[in-house]
Amino acid sequence: MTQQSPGGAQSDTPGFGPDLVEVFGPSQQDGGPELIQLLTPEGERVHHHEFDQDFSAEELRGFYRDMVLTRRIDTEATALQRHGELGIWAQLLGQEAAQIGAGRALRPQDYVFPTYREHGVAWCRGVDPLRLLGLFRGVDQGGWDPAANNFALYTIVIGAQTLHATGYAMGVQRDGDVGTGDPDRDTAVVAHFGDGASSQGDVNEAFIFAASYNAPVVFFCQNNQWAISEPIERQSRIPLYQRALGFGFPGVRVDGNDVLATYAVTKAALQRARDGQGPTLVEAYTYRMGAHTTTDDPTRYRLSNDVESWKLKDPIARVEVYLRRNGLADDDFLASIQAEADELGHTLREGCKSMPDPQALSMFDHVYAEETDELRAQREGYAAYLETFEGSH
Amino acid sequence: MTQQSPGGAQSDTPGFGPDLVEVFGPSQQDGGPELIQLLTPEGERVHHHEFDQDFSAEELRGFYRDMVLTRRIDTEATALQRHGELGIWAQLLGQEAAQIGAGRALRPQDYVFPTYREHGVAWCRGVDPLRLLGLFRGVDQGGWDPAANNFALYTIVIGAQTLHATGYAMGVQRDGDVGTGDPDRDTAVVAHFGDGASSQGDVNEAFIFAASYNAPVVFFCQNNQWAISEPIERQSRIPLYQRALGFGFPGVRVDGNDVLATYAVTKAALQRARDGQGPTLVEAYTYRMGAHTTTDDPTRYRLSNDVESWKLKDPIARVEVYLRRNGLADDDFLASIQAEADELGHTLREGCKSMPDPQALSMFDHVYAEETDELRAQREGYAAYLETFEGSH
Amino acid sequence: MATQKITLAKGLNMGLRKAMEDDPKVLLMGEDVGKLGGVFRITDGLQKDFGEDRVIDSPLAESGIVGTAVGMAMRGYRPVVEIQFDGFVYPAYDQIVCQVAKIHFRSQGRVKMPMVIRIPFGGGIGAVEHHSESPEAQFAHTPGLKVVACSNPVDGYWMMQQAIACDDPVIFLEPKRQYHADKAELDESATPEPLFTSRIVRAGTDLTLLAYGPTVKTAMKAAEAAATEGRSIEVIDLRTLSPLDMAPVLDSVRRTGRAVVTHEAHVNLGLGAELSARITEECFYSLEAPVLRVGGFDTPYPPSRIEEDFLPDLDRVLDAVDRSWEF
Amino acid sequence: MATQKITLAKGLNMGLRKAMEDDPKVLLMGEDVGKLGGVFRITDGLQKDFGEDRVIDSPLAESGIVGTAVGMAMRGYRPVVEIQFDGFVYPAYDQIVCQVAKIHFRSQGRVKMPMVIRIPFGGGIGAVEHHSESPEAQFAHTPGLKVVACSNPVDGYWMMQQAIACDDPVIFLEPKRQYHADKAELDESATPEPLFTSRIVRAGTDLTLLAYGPTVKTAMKAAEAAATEGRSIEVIDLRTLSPLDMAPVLDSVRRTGRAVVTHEAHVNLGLGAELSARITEECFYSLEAPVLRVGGFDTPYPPSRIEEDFLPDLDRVLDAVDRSWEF
Ligand SMILES: Cc1ncc(C[n+]2csc(CCOP(=O)(O)OP(=O)(O)O)c2C)c(N)n1
Ligand SMILES: Cc1ncc(C[n+]2csc(CCOP(=O)(O)OP(=O)(O)O)c2C)c(N)n1
Ligand SMILES: [Mg+2]
Ligand SMILES: [Mg+2]
Repeated sequence: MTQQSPGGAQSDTPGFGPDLVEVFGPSQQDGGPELIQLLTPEGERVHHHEFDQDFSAEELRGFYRDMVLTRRIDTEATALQRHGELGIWAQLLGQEAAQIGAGRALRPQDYVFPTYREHGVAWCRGVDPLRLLGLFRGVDQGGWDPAANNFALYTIVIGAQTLHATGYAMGVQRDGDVGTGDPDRDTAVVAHFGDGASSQGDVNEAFIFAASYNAPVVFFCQNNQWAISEPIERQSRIPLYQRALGFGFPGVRVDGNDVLATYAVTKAALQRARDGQGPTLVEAYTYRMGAHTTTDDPTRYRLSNDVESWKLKDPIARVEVYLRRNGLADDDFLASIQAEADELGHTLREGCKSMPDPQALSMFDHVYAEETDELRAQREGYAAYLETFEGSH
Repeated sequence: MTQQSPGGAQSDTPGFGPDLVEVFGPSQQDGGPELIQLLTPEGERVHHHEFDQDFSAEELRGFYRDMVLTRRIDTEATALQRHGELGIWAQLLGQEAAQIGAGRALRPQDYVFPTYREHGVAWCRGVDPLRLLGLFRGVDQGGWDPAANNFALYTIVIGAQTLHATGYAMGVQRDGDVGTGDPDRDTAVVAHFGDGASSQGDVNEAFIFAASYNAPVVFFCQNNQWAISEPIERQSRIPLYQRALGFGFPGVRVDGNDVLATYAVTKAALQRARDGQGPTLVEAYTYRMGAHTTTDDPTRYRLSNDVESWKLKDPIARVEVYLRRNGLADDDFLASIQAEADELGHTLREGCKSMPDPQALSMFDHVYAEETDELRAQREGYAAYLETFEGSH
Repeated sequence: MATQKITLAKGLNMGLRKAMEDDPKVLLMGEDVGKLGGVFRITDGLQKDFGEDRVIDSPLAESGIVGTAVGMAMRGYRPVVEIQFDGFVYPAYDQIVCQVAKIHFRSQGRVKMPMVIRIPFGGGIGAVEHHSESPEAQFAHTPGLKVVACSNPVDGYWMMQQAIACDDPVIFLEPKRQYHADKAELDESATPEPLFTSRIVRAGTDLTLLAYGPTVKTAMKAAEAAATEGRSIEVIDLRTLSPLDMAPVLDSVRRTGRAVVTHEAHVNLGLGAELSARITEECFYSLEAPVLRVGGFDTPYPPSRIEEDFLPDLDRVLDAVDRSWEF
Repeated sequence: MATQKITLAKGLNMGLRKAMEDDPKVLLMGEDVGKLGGVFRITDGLQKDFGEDRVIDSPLAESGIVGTAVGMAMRGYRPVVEIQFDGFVYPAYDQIVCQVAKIHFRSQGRVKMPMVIRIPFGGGIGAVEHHSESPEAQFAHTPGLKVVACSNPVDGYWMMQQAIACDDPVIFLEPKRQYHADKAELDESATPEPLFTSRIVRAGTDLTLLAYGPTVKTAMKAAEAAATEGRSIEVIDLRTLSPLDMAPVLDSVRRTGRAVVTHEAHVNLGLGAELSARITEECFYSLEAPVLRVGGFDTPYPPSRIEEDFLPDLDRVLDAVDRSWEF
């Protein structure tokens, strides 16, 4: 093996100071000492010197509800895919806290650029989950109106949307919607992306543009440890949040399975952006409990042991323990959420199955805002062709 | 103006720690406290706790000679462009120390991937400067054999070559040519690029690949403060060498107008690579004294004051002062170098003017290693066409 | 309003200025477009007059430029981005073909993408590698993009404004060799033809010669030269490459029976291929000869000392005209 | 050696394995090509047998993959890179067209670039956006690249080895819909035809039907269906898209007088345009009808529920055959 392991044998060449790998050590299973946490896997409320905050019972129950419902969307969709109703599904199992924490921290005027797995954020934005299913069913490429919820369409080319978010944030600056002090006006933009995506040129260029213009954008990276079959170590040999330091803006690592911490940290990062203090990188340290998508087979590349140990850090379980232990939720409450989830599941199932296929000719629609004669002729030609079949049937 | 200046008004949102901008301050004219220097602009030898080393009189005179001759190549080429002998010329005026320091630190087996301005490094590698002129004259796209001097062709698409260097270094690893301890075998690769290029996705991806595979590559960035008309502040709001920290490998800033420091730092970075300790970013802090190229007009975008203040830091003058003051060079020596430079200038002038134009049909050569019938037919068709003119003349 | 004599560079500059005056949402972005006014000075003076927020010098990253422009368009701006030279558009290629071209379609028309991507293109300026290319075919092959090429100062002025006003993304190709070459009379009070139309720039009866951007001038010269030999050539400046405006082309070929296409891009899979296929399909029984193509050879752009051999010129166009005749 | 029945996926896998056994300089690189064996399992088992140094899982950056492969090739390796899906090749576009394609030319033949860029391409698998595209025309338009497309398991086996052995960069297109579709008999002791040749896969006398990659199967079915109506169609599997192997095509069209081209890529400026232009130029007096093209429409690839309407199918090919007849 020709590769040298980082932090290997020291030579006696003059020093460059220690590598960052040595300073921080390689990424650790437990997220390392820098992991910001407010609620432990055991459901214990812990305090943090900078990001601590109080949560009302209602807020806590709200987080719980959102996570349970989001998980139900995910399980339902997975089942629908198994039954042939969806072509594919990108599961979020295990990432509910990261997404609900990030989603709940938003204000209405903020704008979100998701990747393809942000079903929980979509939920928080009020996007009808059936619309998410439409994309994976193949009836459209995103059936929601981005402007209705300030939630852009899913982006499948990994990393591309981080530049869109940065540009949008530059637009926000030009509109004067940063640093006015008006909480209903000052606007932040969020770019979601994965640990794998962090290697794309686009993501790093987004860091550069955002830093250069001090754009009001929060880069929210869900480090779920995997990019399909590749572990995070292939993308970065130091904790990912530190990437931001190289571009001159702050990065933090938060326990992405802790909805409280994710909420608090994201909220603070968003406020920084709205105040005109520029970009922040938030690394939500979490784990992809399921397969990459329903067509993936993770047994080929990872140990079930790892998955087991992450099960103990389940984002929902810890909130449930906390709620119960502190008398903030009783059986009735939990049952009511379950009922709501069942109801949602049912709606999704029925809605999905009855989702009509698009018309063949719709593929000629919206290629341009101002249609061309060329394409109109192509549509008409194909329409006439299709009619020859109608006739013959 | 909607942009907020970095490090502006503090909000009372919970802390992310200070921005790096606040830690290090923005880029400073004098390079800041982190600038590694062994020879001051005034020609005083200073010491550095990590990168200090002794230089023999011969070495010092060698540096001087290389810089003077390199500058002469540059002035000659600039003049040739003015006289219409070159289409364009990318001047290195002011960057001689950065290039000679970096070039002299190489061992024969090392491999260099230049951008389009590394005439000094080419000189150190033994590339005939006339070959450099050929490219700018438009007779070829790089007339030297990369394998002959382990010096790749110039790359004009900025940043692209940093990935080539990284891949080459991965090849070196696979050949087992790192960390053997054999000084004639262990191999480092250097990627040259500019401050502007540091914003390209490719350069950042090169950082990622190099870190991920711990490849034996030195990223050598000549921060000459300008990317055509754009100042360095547009590309990075913190000192550029710190970019490396975000990727988990060391970065250093060296006085790029100090040939001794550049040499010492580059040598150490190369040795790190050869030893199998992975990549390093060296930022050579310098200044583009001339125009971007001979077609550029810098008076449109920068102050002559800045240029004047950098004149005081001339890379050649300080070595000359040092040599003289310490009795390491006398008038005869300096005169002999001048004579050599005149001779070189003459050779270049004559060589350039008599450089033949390529044959028109040569454009069909080397498109492929294994020529296609298609292209052969195209060549033959054009040859036949050209012959119809020969006949008519 | 009085007319004035302007170069193509000036026409483009005036067109940009007018568009910025008319619509505060128009932004310019690119490398060196600010203080320097662009390496070709097409944005000269605009940052001074419209400020740094509207004329934005960007970090040196083409994907970043186009990608952030996508976000600005989503926020309601109309970004006009400059790619410094044709050969440097490729780092932005992914953003252009996967995002810019598709977002309107992807969103079922909910998100518009009114962006102009200006590209100085073509050769003949004695430059080094990557500064003389003609990438139009690749963009024209991509549904969702519109592609136009101007050939003269007056078109530069009007087409720029029309492209900026268009709600679709437009790849705007500027023949850099012509920037400062010829002057033409501009009447700012005139009514321009629509953007996506081709134009007969010289009427003729014996052969249809199709050109765009830098080759329009060559085509006109060829027509003049042919006229001295008694051949009447109709020259069409295509102006729009996607969509193609086939009506005047087909009408012309039906009259003349012969067609030659010339462009600087490589012949193989260049616009000439598409034009040949369409013309042959539509005018099969009118054609006296196959459509002939005169373009850049299928080699990388060569060193500048032999670029004039690579580029189609008067003689090669006339040679094709002759060959068409001989069929 | 005994023959065996294999799928296209298996043929490619065996071809890669053979090439790696034959030449220790052959390296594979891409996303998930290691333990996972690629999302389509084309590199299945290769990392296990050849080690992590030769089968390299890369960071998620296509420009990085191709750009580092350039450097490896310069160091004497023969990198074979996998682009996970057609629609993800664009971040690497700049490295491919400005570097991979041009380094041999730029260096006057001093630096070879023996690289294979494997791209699973085409649609029909019910996937989401960017997973079903056909980017071949853009690469075929670029001098310096060679472009091939395989259509069956046996070609997959041989063409892969030949592409790796070729000293030029080869864009290797694999019709992903066929990966696990049909099996064919492979005889490893056979002598394959040269890489850059087209092949008549069904002889006929009345019309020449040109196809490659995924449409070869459609073309064969169309020929069968036409045969029941008494029409004899000659089907040519192009196999090589750049260079084109025109000799068998022209010979065929001279015999049949009619040609139809079918591919999944957009019709506008697709390979069909170039084939039409060349065939018309070379066979002008043999043609009974213009060359007709059946391809993907000039729209972005649509949602998968209607992708079969976008893709050329048996009926649309037969319709073009009919239209050719009616001319
Ligand atoms: C440019 C590009 N290359 C490759 C792919 C194929 N692909 C889809 S998801 C994925 C892994 C992404 O990993 P990560 O960014 O960590 O996100 P996650 O899936 O874990 O949420 C890959 C390689 C793609 N979508 N886009
Ligand atoms: C991809 C790409 N975009 C744009 C250009 C045009 N260009 C050539 S040099 C240059 C500035 C580069 O600045 P820097 O990297 O600082 O290097 P320097 O010229 O200062 O040595 C630009 C924009 C290019 N060559 N390549
Ligand atoms: Mg991941
Ligand atoms: Mg610079």
